[in-house]
Parts: sequence; C-alpha cells; structure tokens
Amino acid sequence: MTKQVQQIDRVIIRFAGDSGDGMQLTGDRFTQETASFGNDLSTLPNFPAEIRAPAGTLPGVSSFQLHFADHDIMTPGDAPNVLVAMNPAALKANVDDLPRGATVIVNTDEFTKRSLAKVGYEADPLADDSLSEFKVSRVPLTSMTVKALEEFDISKKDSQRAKNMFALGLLSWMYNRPTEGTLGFLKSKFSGKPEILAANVAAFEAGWSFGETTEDFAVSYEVKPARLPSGTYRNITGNAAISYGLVAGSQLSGLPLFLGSYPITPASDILHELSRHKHMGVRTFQAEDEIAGVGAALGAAFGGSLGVTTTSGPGMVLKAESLGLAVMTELPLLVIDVQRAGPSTGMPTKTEQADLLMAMFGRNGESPVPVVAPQSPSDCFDVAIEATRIASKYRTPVIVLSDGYLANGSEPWRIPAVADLPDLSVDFASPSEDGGEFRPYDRDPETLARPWAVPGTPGLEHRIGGIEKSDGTGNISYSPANHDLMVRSRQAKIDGIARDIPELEVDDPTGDAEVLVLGWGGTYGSIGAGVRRVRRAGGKVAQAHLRHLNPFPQNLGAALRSYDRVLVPEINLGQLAMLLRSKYLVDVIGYTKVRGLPFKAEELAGVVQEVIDRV
Amino acid sequence: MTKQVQQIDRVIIRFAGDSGDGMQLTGDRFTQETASFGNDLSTLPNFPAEIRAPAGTLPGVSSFQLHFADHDIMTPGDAPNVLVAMNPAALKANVDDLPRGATVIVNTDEFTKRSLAKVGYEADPLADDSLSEFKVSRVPLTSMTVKALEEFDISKKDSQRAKNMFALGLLSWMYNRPTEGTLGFLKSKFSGKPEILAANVAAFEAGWSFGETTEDFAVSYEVKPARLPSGTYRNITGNAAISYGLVAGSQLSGLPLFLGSYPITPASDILHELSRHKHMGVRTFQAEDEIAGVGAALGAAFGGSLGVTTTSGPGMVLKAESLGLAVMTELPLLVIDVQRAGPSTGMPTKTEQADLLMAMFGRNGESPVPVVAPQSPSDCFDVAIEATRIASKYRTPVIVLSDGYLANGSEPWRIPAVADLPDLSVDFASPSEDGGEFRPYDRDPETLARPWAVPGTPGLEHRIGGIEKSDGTGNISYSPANHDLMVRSRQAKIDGIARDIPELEVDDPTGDAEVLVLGWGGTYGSIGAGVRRVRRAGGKVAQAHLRHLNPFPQNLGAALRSYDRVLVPEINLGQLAMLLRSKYLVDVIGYTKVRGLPFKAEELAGVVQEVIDRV
Amino acid sequence: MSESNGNGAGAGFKSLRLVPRTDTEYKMKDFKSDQEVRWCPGCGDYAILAAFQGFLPELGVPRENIVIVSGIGCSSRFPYYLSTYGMHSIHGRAPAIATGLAASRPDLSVWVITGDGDGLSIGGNHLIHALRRNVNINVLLFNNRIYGLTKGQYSPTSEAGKVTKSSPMGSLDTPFNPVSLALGAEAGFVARTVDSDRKHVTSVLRAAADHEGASFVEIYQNCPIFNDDAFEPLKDPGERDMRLLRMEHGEPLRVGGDRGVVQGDYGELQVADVAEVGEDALLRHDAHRADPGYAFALSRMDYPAFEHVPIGVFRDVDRPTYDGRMAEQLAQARTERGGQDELAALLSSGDTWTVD
Amino acid sequence: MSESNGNGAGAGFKSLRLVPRTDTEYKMKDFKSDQEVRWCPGCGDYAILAAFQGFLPELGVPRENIVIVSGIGCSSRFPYYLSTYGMHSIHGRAPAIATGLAASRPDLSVWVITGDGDGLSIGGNHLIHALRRNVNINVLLFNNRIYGLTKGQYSPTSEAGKVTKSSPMGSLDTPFNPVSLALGAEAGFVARTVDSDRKHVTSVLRAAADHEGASFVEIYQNCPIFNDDAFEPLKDPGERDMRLLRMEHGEPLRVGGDRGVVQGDYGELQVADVAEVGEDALLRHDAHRADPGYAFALSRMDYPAFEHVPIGVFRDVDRPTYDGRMAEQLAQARTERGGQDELAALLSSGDTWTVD
Ligand SMILES: Cc1ncc(C[n+]2csc(CCOP(=O)(O)OP(=O)(O)O)c2C)c(N)n1
Ligand SMILES: Cc1ncc(C[n+]2csc(CCOP(=O)(O)OP(=O)(O)O)c2C)c(N)n1
Ligand code: SF4
Ligand code: SF4
Ligand SMILES: [Mg+2]
Ligand SMILES: [Mg+2]
Repeated sequence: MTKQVQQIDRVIIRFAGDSGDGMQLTGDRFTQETASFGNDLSTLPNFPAEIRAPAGTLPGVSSFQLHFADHDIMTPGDAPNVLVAMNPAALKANVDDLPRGATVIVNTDEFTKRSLAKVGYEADPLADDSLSEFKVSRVPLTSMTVKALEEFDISKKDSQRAKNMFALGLLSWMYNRPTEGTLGFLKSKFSGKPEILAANVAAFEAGWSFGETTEDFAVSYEVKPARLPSGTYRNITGNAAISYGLVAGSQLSGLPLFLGSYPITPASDILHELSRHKHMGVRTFQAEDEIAGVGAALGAAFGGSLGVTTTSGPGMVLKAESLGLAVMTELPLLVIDVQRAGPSTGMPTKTEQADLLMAMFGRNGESPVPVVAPQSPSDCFDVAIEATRIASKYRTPVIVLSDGYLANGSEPWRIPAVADLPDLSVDFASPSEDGGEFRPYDRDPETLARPWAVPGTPGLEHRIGGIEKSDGTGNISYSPANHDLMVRSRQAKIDGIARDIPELEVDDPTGDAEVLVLGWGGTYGSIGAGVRRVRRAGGKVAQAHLRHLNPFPQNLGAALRSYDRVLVPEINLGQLAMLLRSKYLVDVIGYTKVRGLPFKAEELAGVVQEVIDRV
Repeated sequence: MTKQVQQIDRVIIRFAGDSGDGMQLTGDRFTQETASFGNDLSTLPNFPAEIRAPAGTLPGVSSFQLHFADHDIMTPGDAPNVLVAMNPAALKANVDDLPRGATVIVNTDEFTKRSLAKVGYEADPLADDSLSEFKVSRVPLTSMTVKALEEFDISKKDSQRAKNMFALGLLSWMYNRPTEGTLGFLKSKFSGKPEILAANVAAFEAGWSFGETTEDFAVSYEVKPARLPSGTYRNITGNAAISYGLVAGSQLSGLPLFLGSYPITPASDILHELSRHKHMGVRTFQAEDEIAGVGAALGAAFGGSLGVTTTSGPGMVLKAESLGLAVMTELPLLVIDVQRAGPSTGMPTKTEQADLLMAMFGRNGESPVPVVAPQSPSDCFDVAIEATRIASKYRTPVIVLSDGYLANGSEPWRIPAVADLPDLSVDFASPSEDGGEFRPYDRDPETLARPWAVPGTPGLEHRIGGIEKSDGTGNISYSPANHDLMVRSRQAKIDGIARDIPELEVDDPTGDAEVLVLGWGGTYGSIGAGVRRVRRAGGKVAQAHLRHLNPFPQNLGAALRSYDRVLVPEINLGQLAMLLRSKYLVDVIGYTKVRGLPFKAEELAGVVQEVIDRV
Repeated sequence: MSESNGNGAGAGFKSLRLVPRTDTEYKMKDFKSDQEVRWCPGCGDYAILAAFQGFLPELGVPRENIVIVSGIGCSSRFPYYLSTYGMHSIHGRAPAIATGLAASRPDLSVWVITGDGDGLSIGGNHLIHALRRNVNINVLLFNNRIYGLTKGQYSPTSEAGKVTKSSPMGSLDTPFNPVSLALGAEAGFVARTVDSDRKHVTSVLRAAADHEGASFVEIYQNCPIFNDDAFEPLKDPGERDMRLLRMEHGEPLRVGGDRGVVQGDYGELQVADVAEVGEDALLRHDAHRADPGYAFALSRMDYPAFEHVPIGVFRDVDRPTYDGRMAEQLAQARTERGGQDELAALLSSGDTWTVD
Repeated sequence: MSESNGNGAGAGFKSLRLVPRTDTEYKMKDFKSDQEVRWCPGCGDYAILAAFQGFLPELGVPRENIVIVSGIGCSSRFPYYLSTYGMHSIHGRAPAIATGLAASRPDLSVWVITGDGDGLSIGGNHLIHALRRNVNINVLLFNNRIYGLTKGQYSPTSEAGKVTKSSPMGSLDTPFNPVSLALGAEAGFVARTVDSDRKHVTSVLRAAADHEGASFVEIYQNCPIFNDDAFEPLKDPGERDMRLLRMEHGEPLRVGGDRGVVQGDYGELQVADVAEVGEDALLRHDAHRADPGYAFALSRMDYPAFEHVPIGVFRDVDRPTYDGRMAEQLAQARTERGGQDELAALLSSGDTWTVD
C-alpha cells in the first residue's frame, strides 16, 4: 500500500510516558534523526524530580517535546501537534496542553482499570468522548512489541521495555526520518548484549512497518530540511555547549581547566561532560560541597589554571563567601549558575531566571562581579568563551547565568572552526627586569587588572587574601582612604568592561517601532517567536536581548530611551526591570510569569500586541 | 591653689594608646562617669584587628573617642578637642585628626628614641615645633604612676599598668567628673586582689591630685548636664541594646529565646551578652559555623522558640541557603547582621553599610525578606522588638542591619518602662474544632501569614520543607500555576507589611525646604548633625531616616517626590539610592564614602549645602 | 531501656525521659502519612520506612511529640511518609536544625534522616559536631554508597575506583568508614544495620532510642537504580553468614558457626577458627567500654571490603547530653537569680542615673 | 626520606617528588618576609613560625615553589610572615583551596595553616575530606583550645565546662580529639607536637614533608591572652616527663624513665611500671601499621586530660595520593586518546550533518 505523503512546514511532537519508559531516550533519538535530516529544531525535556516515581502515577510522568521545521525556529513550541502517550498518566498529565485537532497516539495496552484508577480517571477516556476534539490513534504498543520479539531469547520484561523503540520506529516512519543514526546508536549502546540489540532493532523496525502497513495511519509527513547557513552541524544541549565552551576557553587561553563542583540538578551534566575530557588536560574535582568546589577552583586559579565551578541556586548561595574572596584577591574564576525554580530547594527540575539579583548583589560588602547569560542552548558555547575572556583579562570572577531550560533543551549548532575562535592567551606576571619589588596590586592602566603571578615564578613571591589590600603593594591595609580607593577601583574595573563588549543590537526591521521588547538569558527564543508573530500580523516591534548583565552595554540607556515603551518579559518578578529602572530611570514595563516553564510564544505575542496598542 | 573653672557646652576627647594600655576601659569609665553626670554623649571606640599587635606600633594603636555636651548631640564628634596620647604611636596615628588649637596630653615617658623610631619619627615631635598648632601638656604618666605606687607591694609591671587610671584621674579632674562609679567599678573588678585594687584607686587619685596641683593645668572645665527628657537613663552600646531588645521581644511575645550563633567581629558581643541571661530562659548555642547557627535557630523556631542568629558579612552570606528555607517554610526567624567593611574579610573592625542589597537579594529564587535597621546604639533595642513583631506576626525571617559603629558606639538610653512595651503575644495554631484536616499553608486573609503549628500539638502533625508547597495543604507541588501563585503570595505577604508600619516622618521645620536628606541605619547621627549645622547657618533642608528598608513605608514615594532634590548619603556605593531609583524612578543623588568610618557631620553639612545651592 | 512492653506508655526509652507518654495503642498504620511514597521500585528505603513505621508504636510517645528532620536526597524524603511532625530541610543541614529543635524542646523525640551524601559529604561537619556534643537526637544514615537523587555520582562512601557519571575512569577518593568517623568524633552511640533485615533494623532502632544523647546508625541501603547490589555479599544467603559479624553485648564475637574474633598484637581484631584458638580466646562484645578504641577496632574489620562486617551496636556509652546540660544551666541560673522582675531588672542593670 | 643532608638540593622528601630542587643554600632568614609579625607578646605562634622558617631550607626546593594557604584566625596570619607564595583565605576553607592548588600543581609544596576553630569548627568538613582523599598537602593545626582572634570563646578543643565569654556557666561541648578525628577520617599521616619544643616541632615537620599525601599535624600552641598555660603540664620541667609519651618508630613506648605502655584486654593502651611488667611487655611504636586502630588507641591515651600525652608521629602510612592518581588518569587518557586535533574533534563529536 502506497501511502500519501503530506508536506508540512513544521510540527511539534511530545513523547510522554512513565519515568521508566525511556521517553528521554526516545525523544533524544528522534531529535538526532531530525537533526541529521537537516531540519531546524528545538527541544524541551521535562522530567520529574523523583528518580523514578511510582509507575503509572502523575508525578512519574516524563516527557520530551520536539519542535522541528523547514525554516529556522526559536522555541520548542507552545503546544504539541502530536502527543504520544504511553499510559493513562501520560495522557492525563499532557492532554490539557493539546490544541484542538491534535493527534494523540495512545498505548492502549496500558489503559487498564487499575492504571486508570491510579490517576483518577473514573471512566476510560478512550471509551467515552472526552478526546473527541483530537485525532486519536489507538495502538497496543506493548503487546505488539512483545509479539514482534517472540522469537528472541530475552525476558518478557526486556521485550516490554523495547516498546519505546517500537514507538520511535512508528514516529520515524510517520515523519520520514533517516534511521541510520538510531541503528548505530543502538549498536554502540548494546554492544555487549547482542540479543538485546537485535530485539531493540527489531522493535524499531516493527514500529516502522506497522506505520507503513496499518490502515490507521493513512498519511505520513515530510518536513523539508531547513535552509540553514552552510556548515557542519550537530545538535547540542546547553549543558554540553557550556562544557565545550569551557574546554575551548581553556585551549584558547592556554590555561589548564580545573573544575571544582558538587552535583546538583540541573548543572550536574556539566561535571559529567567535563570529566570525560581528561585527555585535554581537564581536571574535574567532585568536591564535598559547593564551598569546597569553588574553593578548589580558586586555589587552582591561584596556581594558574582556568578555575571553574558549576552549580544551581541552592549551591550558588553557598559560594558567595568564596566569590567575595575571589573579588578581593582579583583572580579569574568562572562561576556557572544553571538557574532552577526557587526559592530554597524550589522545583529542581524546573527553569527560572530568578538568580540575577543574587548574582549581582549576593555578597557582603561592595563586591562587583561581571554577569553574562546565554540566550539559547548553542549560545552557551560562545558565552562560556566570553566569560573566559573577561575573567582572564580582567582578573575577576565572572558569573554565567544559564537555566534549566537552556541546560537540557537542544538545538542544531553550526560547529565553529577552531581557527575562527578568539585568541585568549594570557600573560602571567614575570619578574621585572630591574629586579624591582613585585607589586601584586599595581593595576594595568587600561583594564585596571592586577598582575597574575603564579607560584613557581621566582621573584614574584607574594601573599594575597580577603583582608583589604593596600593599592599597589597588596599589603594588608586598614587605611580609610585606601579602602575607599580600593572599593572604587574594584567597581571601576568591572564598570570599565563596558568599553570592551559589543553594543546592544536592536532588531527593528521597520525602523519605526515604538515598542522595544528587551530580554535576557533563556527567554530569547520565546520572545523572538512572539515578536515574529506580532510582526507577521503587521505589528511593529523592536527586539533586543542582553548577553551582558553586568556591566550593561554602553548604548543600553540610549536604546531604552529611543522607544516609547520598553517591555521586559522575565521568568521572575522583574529583576532585570529593576536594574534598568534604577540605572536609567526608564519606566520599563515588566511582564513576569514564574511557572517553572519557558514563556509561550503566543502568550508573549499577545502581551507585546497589548503594549503596542496601548502606546 | 584654686583653679579656674571654665564653662563649655561640649567637648570631644580621644584616649589613644597601645592595645595593652587599656584605652577601651579608660574610655568606658570616663563615659560612665559622664553619663551618670547627666551629659548627653556619644562614643566611638576604634581598635585594631589584631588582638594585641606588637607594642608601640601604629597597627597596635587602640583609641576611644567620647563626645559629651550639655545639650543633645548626635555623633561621637568629627575631630577631638583633646587627645590623650599614651605613646608616640598613639600620637602619630591620631594627630592628623586634630583641629588647630586642640589640647594634646602626652605621656612623655614613652617618648624614647626606640619608641619614636618604631613608628618612623625621625625627630622627637615634642622637641621640635611639629606640634606648635596645639596646646601640648607633657606628663610623665608612667613614672608618676610608678612613683605614686611605690608603697604598694605589687610588681613594677602592675604599677606601670595602672597608668591608665592615672590618666583617667587626671581627665576626671579636668572635666569635673563624679568618681564614685569608677571607684565602685574598680572595687568589683579587683574584688579578689585587694593590693591591685588599692593601687589602681591610688593611681586614679594621684592623677586627680596631679591635675589639681600642677601648674600645667590651669583650668578645669565644666559641661553642665543636658536637659534630657525625664526618666531613668543608662549608657548603652548597640550590641547591648540589641541583646536587651531580643530578650524583651522574647518576653513580650512569650516565645523562649534561642540564639544560634558563631562568633564574628563585630557581632560576638551579642552572643556574649545573651549567654548571660539564662535565668530568663535564654538559650545560646555556639555553633560550629554560621550555617549551623542559623539552622539551629530555625529548628528552634519550628519548635516554637524565638529563633535568632547573629553575625556579620562573611557569616551572613553563609546563611543565605538556610534563610531561603525559612522563607519557604514561612517560619519566624531573626537574623542580625552587624555590618562591617567588606567585601570578603575586608576590615573586620571597621564599619560599613554595604550589606543592604545582599539582605534584599542575596538568595536564590524570589526570596523576599523584611529588612529593618536601627539608627543609633539605643535604637537597636526598639528595632529588635520591631523585628520580633514582624517575624512572629508574619511568619517570616527578618533581617536586622546593624553596623560596627552602632554595635560598639554608645549613648545614653532612657530605660523604657516594661509596661510601655508592646504586647507581641503570638497565637500558635490549634486543632480545628470540627476536626477538619490541618492546612499548614492556609493564609490569614489579612496578614497572609500561615499558621505556626508547633510539634507537640496533637492533630496538627505536618511536614514542611524547601520544595515548593501547594497553596493551602503545603504538600509538595510542581504545578506551574501553583508555583506562580506561591511566588507572588510570598512577595505579597512581605509587601503587605507596609500597611502595618509607621509612615516615614520627614523633619522639615520650615516646611519649605527644597532638599531632602534621606538616610538609613547608623548614619542617622552624622546626617542629623550635618543637617543641624546647615540649618544653624540658615540653610533649609528636610531630613528623614528609614527604619524599614523592606518594605518601604507607604508614603515614601510621595515624600521623595515632594522635594526638588533628594540626597542619600551612604557608607557604600549607593545601595539605598539604587532601590529608591528603581522603585520610584526618582533621580536621587547619592553621596558615598566607603572609608570604614562614620561620616563626619561637617563633611555632610558641606555636601548638603552644595546640593541646596545647586537647586 | 527498662523492660519494654513493645507498645504504649511505659516503654521508658532513655532518650525519652522528658517526652510525655501516651496510652494510645498505636499501630504501624498510625504512622503512615497520606502521601504517596515515591521511591523507585525495589529501593531499600521502602524496607527501612516499613521497619521504622513498625517500630514507632514501641516508643510509647504521642505521635505529635515525634519530629523527623531530614536533608536532601532520596532518603531525605522520609518525613513525608510519616504522620508525625517533620521537616525536609536543605542539603546536609538536618543535624544542625535538629540540634536547635532538640536543645529547645526536650519533650520531643527527634530523628534525623540523612544519606551518605547528605550526611557525610556536604553535611559531614554538622554530623560530627552533633555527635561530639551529644545532642539528644537519633541520626539514621542511609548508606547506599551513591548519590541517588542526583542520578548516580560517587559518594564519600563509594569504593575507590568506582566508575560513575562523574568518574568515568574511576573515583580517586578513599571512602569514609562512617562508623570509624563517628567514633573519631566522640560519638556515644554507634550502630550499623542492613535495610533488608527488618528484625535487625528494629533492634538497632530500639537501642538507638534507648540511648540518651546522639545516636548514630548507619543503615546499608540498596539503590537498585544506581548502585544495585552494593551490599549483595551481606544479603546473599550463601555468603552472608560468612561475613556478618552480629555484635551482641556480652556475647562472644562470632562469624558464621566456627569462626570468631580475637585480638592481634597491636589491638587490631582478627577472625580466627574457633577450633584453633579455643572458645575462650574469643572477645566478648562490650558496647559499654568508656574507651572507644575497641569499637574503632571493630569498625576496621570490614577491610578489605566486606570481608567481615560487624552489625549491631558498636558502642553505647552514656555521658551527659547537650540539651540536658543546657536545661540544667537554665534551671540553675533561674534558681540563683530568680525572683525579680526580670525584664525590668535587666534593662536597668549597670550604672543608671535619673533625670527629673 | 632518603638521607637528608639538612639543606639544599637532594633532600628528597617524598611529598616533593614532583617539586623542582634547588641548589640555593637557603638560610632561615631567606624565608622571612618583610611584614611585621603581629601576634601578642608571648604567643606560641612565634615559636612555631621560627621553627618553620628554620626548617624550610631543609626542603631543598625553590622558595617560589612553596605555597602557604591559611584560613582565618591568629594562626592563619602565618603566610604573611613567610617569603613564599601565600594565601590568607577565608575561615575554614584553606583545605579546599589547597586541594585545588595541589591537585593542579604537583610541582608545589603546599602547606595549610589552620587553628582549632578554623580547622575543626567551621572547616571541619574540608579537613576530613582532604585527609581521606589524601591530597598532597601538609596541614598544621595550631591548637590553642580557644578562638584567639575573636577574643576568647571556647573552641571545639576546649575542655568541657570551660568558662569563656560565650560560656559564662561553662561550655557544654565535649571536645574533639583532633588526632582521633583525623584517624577516623582515614588520614595516612597524623602527628602531634608542642610549640615550645623547637627540636620536636622540626622533627615532626620533617616527617610530615616526607609523607606523600595529606599530613596532619596538631601543634599544641599557647595563647597567653585568652587561654594561658593550657598546656602547662606538658611544659613544666617538673611534670612534663611524667606525661609526655615520645613516640619513635621502632622504639618501645615509654613515659618518663620507669614507665611504659602496654596493651589492655580490649586493645586499649595503658601505662604500667616497667619494673612490674617487664621491658618486653612494652609496645614498640609502629607508625606504619596499615590498620589505624593502634594509632587510634594511642590517641586516646590523653584521657583524662593530659594524663599521658603522646607526641610525635602516630601514623605514617602510604597510599596513592589524590593528585597523583588524578595526574595518572590525565596521562592515561592522553595516551589513549591523544594524537588528534583535540578541540576540533571534541566540537564535532557525536552525530553531525553538513549543510552546503
Ligand atoms: C546545596 C545543595 N547542593 C546539592 C544539591 C543536590 N543534591 C541533592 S541530593 C544530593 C546527594 C544525595 O545523596 P545521598 O545523601 O547519598 O542521598 P540518596 O539520594 O543517595 O538517598 C545532592 C548532591 C542540593 N539539593 N542542594
Ligand atoms: C565566616 C566567618 N565566620 C567567623 C569569622 C570570625 N572568626 C575569625 S577567626 C575565628 C576563630 C579563630 O579560632 P582559631 O581557628 O582557633 O584561631 P586562633 O585565633 O585561635 O589562632 C572566628 C570565629 C570569620 N572571620 N569568618
Ligand atoms: S535512585 Fe536509588 S536511592 Fe533513590 S529512590 Fe531510586 S532506588 Fe532509591
Ligand atoms: S590572642 Fe592568643 S593566639 Fe592570638 S595572637 Fe594573641 S596570644 Fe596568640
Ligand atoms: Mg546515597
Ligand atoms: Mg584557636
């Protein structure tokens, strides 16, 4: 039977199932297939805080959403066009997000009385008309998988487990995905277990053939590759991109990388990733806590390494005292905060942007620290390099504010040529020719950075620490005038970085928009998508996104003042807005939602339109 | 010989000597004499960070400044009229602060070649004309003391040590101070050592007679008692006042006081003081670190105590994570930060106001906490009670920002009648009559506070923690809508306190000032004295001082807007200014000096006048 | 403990001297909360929870006078599943929080639940200080030798060389022995048990509750997801009796049927054939020795890994508790200084003067 | 240590395997910085500083390859007074900072200076973790049994009942025994010495430097201002020989002339009259025993306070160092995966596709 192939320009698919159903893996594989096919894409995994909450319960539902298209897209999508629900819990947890007309593929095998009752379904939603708005495909995924694997010498549990591969095969057929990547992946994953490998491959193929043959699926879809700039691409998550950026920063600066870190969701994967690159001289130290993590990184920085520490909110606050020491000793240090929903433990697996003011002010005394934030998963790479540049050039800790959405979300990334990356080489201090005394707090007149004198260098022996230092000599000083000078010098050094960063670029295609939407960090995609909608509907709006939160680009004030209204959407209660208002006395309008989730493009489009209408 | 007695209205005396010379004690005693005489007064101790830096060196100099008057005064004074210098180091370290014409009393015995060389005096300043601007009294304090004590059976070291009592006797004579207090003090201090007691008394009396008899001192001075409101007074430091305020808060609320603390300068004295009041049910726990200190206080609060933790900057940042937990669990907790010069270790014995933004924002996530600040040493008492009120009524941690100047400085305090103190009694939750389920996160509709259900109460068993809570039930919740609601509810609860605090009082005597000077915390005295000078010189200026930094008083915006210019002096780089600008979009003018010292009244008067002139 | 009757009032555990008694005859189910238990299938935490819920009625104290404080980790979700008061606090800080609670509320039975990461990594300092201070709390450390909640990094008790997500070439750390560490920190009560042996878990809980002051209990706990079968040699019916050294106060120390523990030249403990050394050469377990050296020696018997693993109570020695001494000081101060109008007296202490 | 010649190159301390040697013949004064020393008159820190400065030439390594890292406290001002590299860090964190430095720079000789508050109170956790990891650092803990810098509160080593500013009715805490704690934390090298005995201090520093991995040295230090004469019984010429137990590897353990150490029933160590028990009954000190039980037993000999105080090296046992193993893993990974254009290969690892 030859089936109809329908051309579409984009689709949003959400895989949902039990934590044990392998949905993250399924989504990942589908993403890789899609990436290698050449679509633009964006992903959003969503998993429970529990490792494996009880099977079949709502808290146990794990999902993975993928948006892909034949053109460039900016977000994982607001609402899925297709939901794959492996059990009643997955259906219940996700059905409210579906737009009318969406496709729902359900695993009917799991819709037993018990499973339904477990999540509070009084009646079987497949039996009544509660799903009448949707196109529902009923597939006995489990039993068909088991059937397809009858021949194999594996346990029943193992064959049931392969049902995610069946689902992946079916969806791969539906969207005409290339399959080599997945087959190769399975081969390496189950290299030691040939029987399991064969079974998984068979399940995948059975899913594919099922699509091809069953009447239920009359149409398959084609989403043409996107016309992306030429180059070699790979799909990348924010955490991987940050890890690579750090390794690149290390290589470009010639500073060996030392990571001191304590595991915490959603930052742990950076530790995991970096621990795999020892061959590039990367040292990873899993510390006893966050304080030791940053302490060790600072110790390594004193020794001439690129010291890095990675964490999330609850760990970030613990580093404040050591960060203060880094400010006082004026040593380079990278501090990566992958923000999650707070306060306190909050919702560890959910995203948020509420650590900005903490990054700015969360230390005793006047303790200025540069802050930068990536705007998309792949941008994490560039931001890590930029942070390395600032830290090593200005001899200062730098805070990078990533977030849970960027960390785990992914998108295609055009792999840069190493030769195109900036040269970050660093000059350590060397003994003065004339044998003069070494002055560890003599500042470079331009950058105001102090010399970085590394142990092992003869003649530069010196002592640093957290007590106020005398300008120049670095000796302990309690002099009132010196303290005032040093407080202002440290501030001036950080403020001066503004001269060394790009101006803010405002995207204002018509040139006469009256409203500017300004964001920072992980909201770039949703804001961009929202703005696009408004523009498509004929609205005029300018967009700009801040990468440097401290110091701000020099033209920021002028940019703000050249619009009638400035809208600042944030996943917090208005933290950037507060900084802008204070610095520029501009009455920016905050739009905030603190739901642990990225904004929806549609929602932002509405808000932007409203502001335009009000001008 | 009858000497002339000259009436003066005020005088500023600074005692300066080696750390081992007992200057703090001398100053303290003179202060007590002065207080009991009925002058208004204000003091400023100044000691080195080292316990006992090497004798005779500049870093080893310890001093105590006292300003007293026959009228109400606000600061310890800008520049001393009288300097008592026990050695060359003390002279050198302090001489630059003296105005022309000041009196200098030096202990000539210590002006040996060696001592002079130690501090870099190439020539003896007593021998050349370098002190010609001053009235210099050369007194061989040490040898006269030793001589006076020849009869006593004590070591030479002990007689030399008594030279501070000689100096105290001399100054007491000069200013006609009552001596019973000092004699009583010596009696109790040396109760076990009658010989030493007698020697000290003899030294004191010798100093007095020396003044009376020597030609060198032709005049003694009288500063009449100040006309203070009637009542019983005592002299009190900020740290003592905060301690008393906490004890009072405990008694007034009926909550037993539990202090969890780790020693740190300049906060340790609160721990010391509170550890002495066990008979009032005060529990003090010296923890292994600041985190344990606040943790234990929070544990005690969960158990129904008034949980308190005290610290300074470097310890404050360590408490951030636990503070976040207190925000999430919505338990009362008092956090006292006695600010010192930062960042990092900074200058532990010096004062600063640079922890305001940290108090506001130094936690991950949206984590609002009320912040209050005392304005003078005795005001610490009232602020501690106010903090208790807010914490227990609103079930929230409250941060009190004292500072090193307030902590160690002192002033007369009119002791309040206990009956006049507010009733802070607290209602713990009790089981509902109808046996309904207990909902630990049901909020009081007015205060938005949740019930405080204390272990031991039957029927109210519940679990709290740092993970986001479901509104009402308090169960763990990952619901996006609930998180947004809870983030906003916690914020609304703190914002709502604005309805429950006094409006800002603006002191604008002429009613037509165009400039408002707004301060917060420990600068009240200097600002007030500066403003007084301006007014005396005919300038018109309004003054207001913020006690509540979060939330602000409801009328603050209106107050700011009703002046042409608002000047905000701060001992930081403009932290309150930043909050005001952001919240009210008012272009306040910051005036900042970060020298580890209080502002001088004269300096501020100049700045105020400048702003007035510019309007 | 004076003759426990197993349930209800009068159980008379020493740590509960100041806690009210109840006549309510609680059942295990009375200690289950309404919250759904959320650990992975097969997690050892289930068994420990069941044992704990089963044991609580024995305490004989009102449910509302029991408080469970935990940190963060899979294990630290414990309080949610108990119908007592509870706090699921922050990572590593439970001993500090419990210290404040126990020191201010002698009428409560306070239990700390922690993990090998929570209690020994980030929280190591609070733990050792709580132990030396002898605060009247019971610390149960669930040792699965892995970070469970953060999905499987090595922990301070993971064996050296362990390959995990964060140690792809093997961990470089020498692990702590939690029992040795606790003994080095002056702990008065130290015990060890295994999740799967409910009877033994219960007996150790009972002993812990009967110790006034800080009790430290290491519970070997299986994490089937990230460190499955870490304790298999101690559970495998064919092997375990060759390895488990069940310590009973006053009884000879025996491993399996025919071997026992004797003392070496420098005080170290060794396993020998009873037939060879004779019954009398076996050491009799003495948990009450003032000197912790012997308990420490016992704690070293599991080297190399799991060769011989002592379970039961290593050490159970009384000394005054922190909270008890604090209460005494308060009482003494009150006696010495009572009888005045205290607040007014405090405020006007020191030199005062009057202005009319 | 291979035959030290006392100074200059070739000293060959084991912990300095990877540190460059120097031919410079340093003198003590070469290790004095230009900063004025600022401790109170009579402070024990002066003596330790002098001993340390006097010892450093022996190391035989260039001055610039020595780094001193300290926390906060009177003791922690140490680095300022030495002409080496140094960091006066923040309270309690020196072991963590030193860990990062030592793990990334095997060519340095890294010393941590800490106090009983800095190292055992706020910094206890970092200390015990550094010890178990066996990072190649030398930790000198100046134990004056008081918080000096903050003017005299009791510390984790202050005796129970101590009256201080923060404990007017006496401290409620049971103190740590730093040596027991370190041993419980798997330390490979543990020693104790006394500030006033320069020769002994030097010998212990020498042994510490000769241990590859973490060395822990407790130094009894007098604080004349806030805790004067805390160690008087060990210094008083009339008394000290009755109390000090000088441990020398391979030698019988003796106290004074006529008494020595024997082993008790449960492994505890006791002092007995040699005349009574006979010379042969005395234990011969063995610092190299793999099992730490004996060292632990030794550490308990000073109960009750200062009855018998062992000084010298309790334990000196080699095991691979953290930094050594880390370097090995890096080298191994490089061997296994070297030879490619590494950064480019990394960036394009995984599934890639090309757009033309
Ligand atoms: C301050 C902070 N740092 C890190 C984390 C992340 N974290 C949560 S649990 C945990 C370790 C859990 O290990 P363990 O205590 O052994 O508990 P288990 O999950 O194995 O029961 C970590 C690192 C956190 N929640 N807070
Ligand atoms: C985070 C922090 N908490 C507290 C302090 C205050 N503080 C400085 S040193 C010290 C204790 C010092 O005791 P110890 O380590 O024994 O050193 P000593 O002064 O006795 O040599 C304390 C509590 C601090 N500087 N930083
Ligand atoms: S991850 Fe391990 S410890 Fe955590 S719940 Fe699952 S099985 Fe238990
Ligand atoms: S206070 Fe004590 S430890 Fe500190 S410098 Fe003075 S004598 Fe030494
Ligand atoms: Mg664990
Ligand atoms: Mg000390």
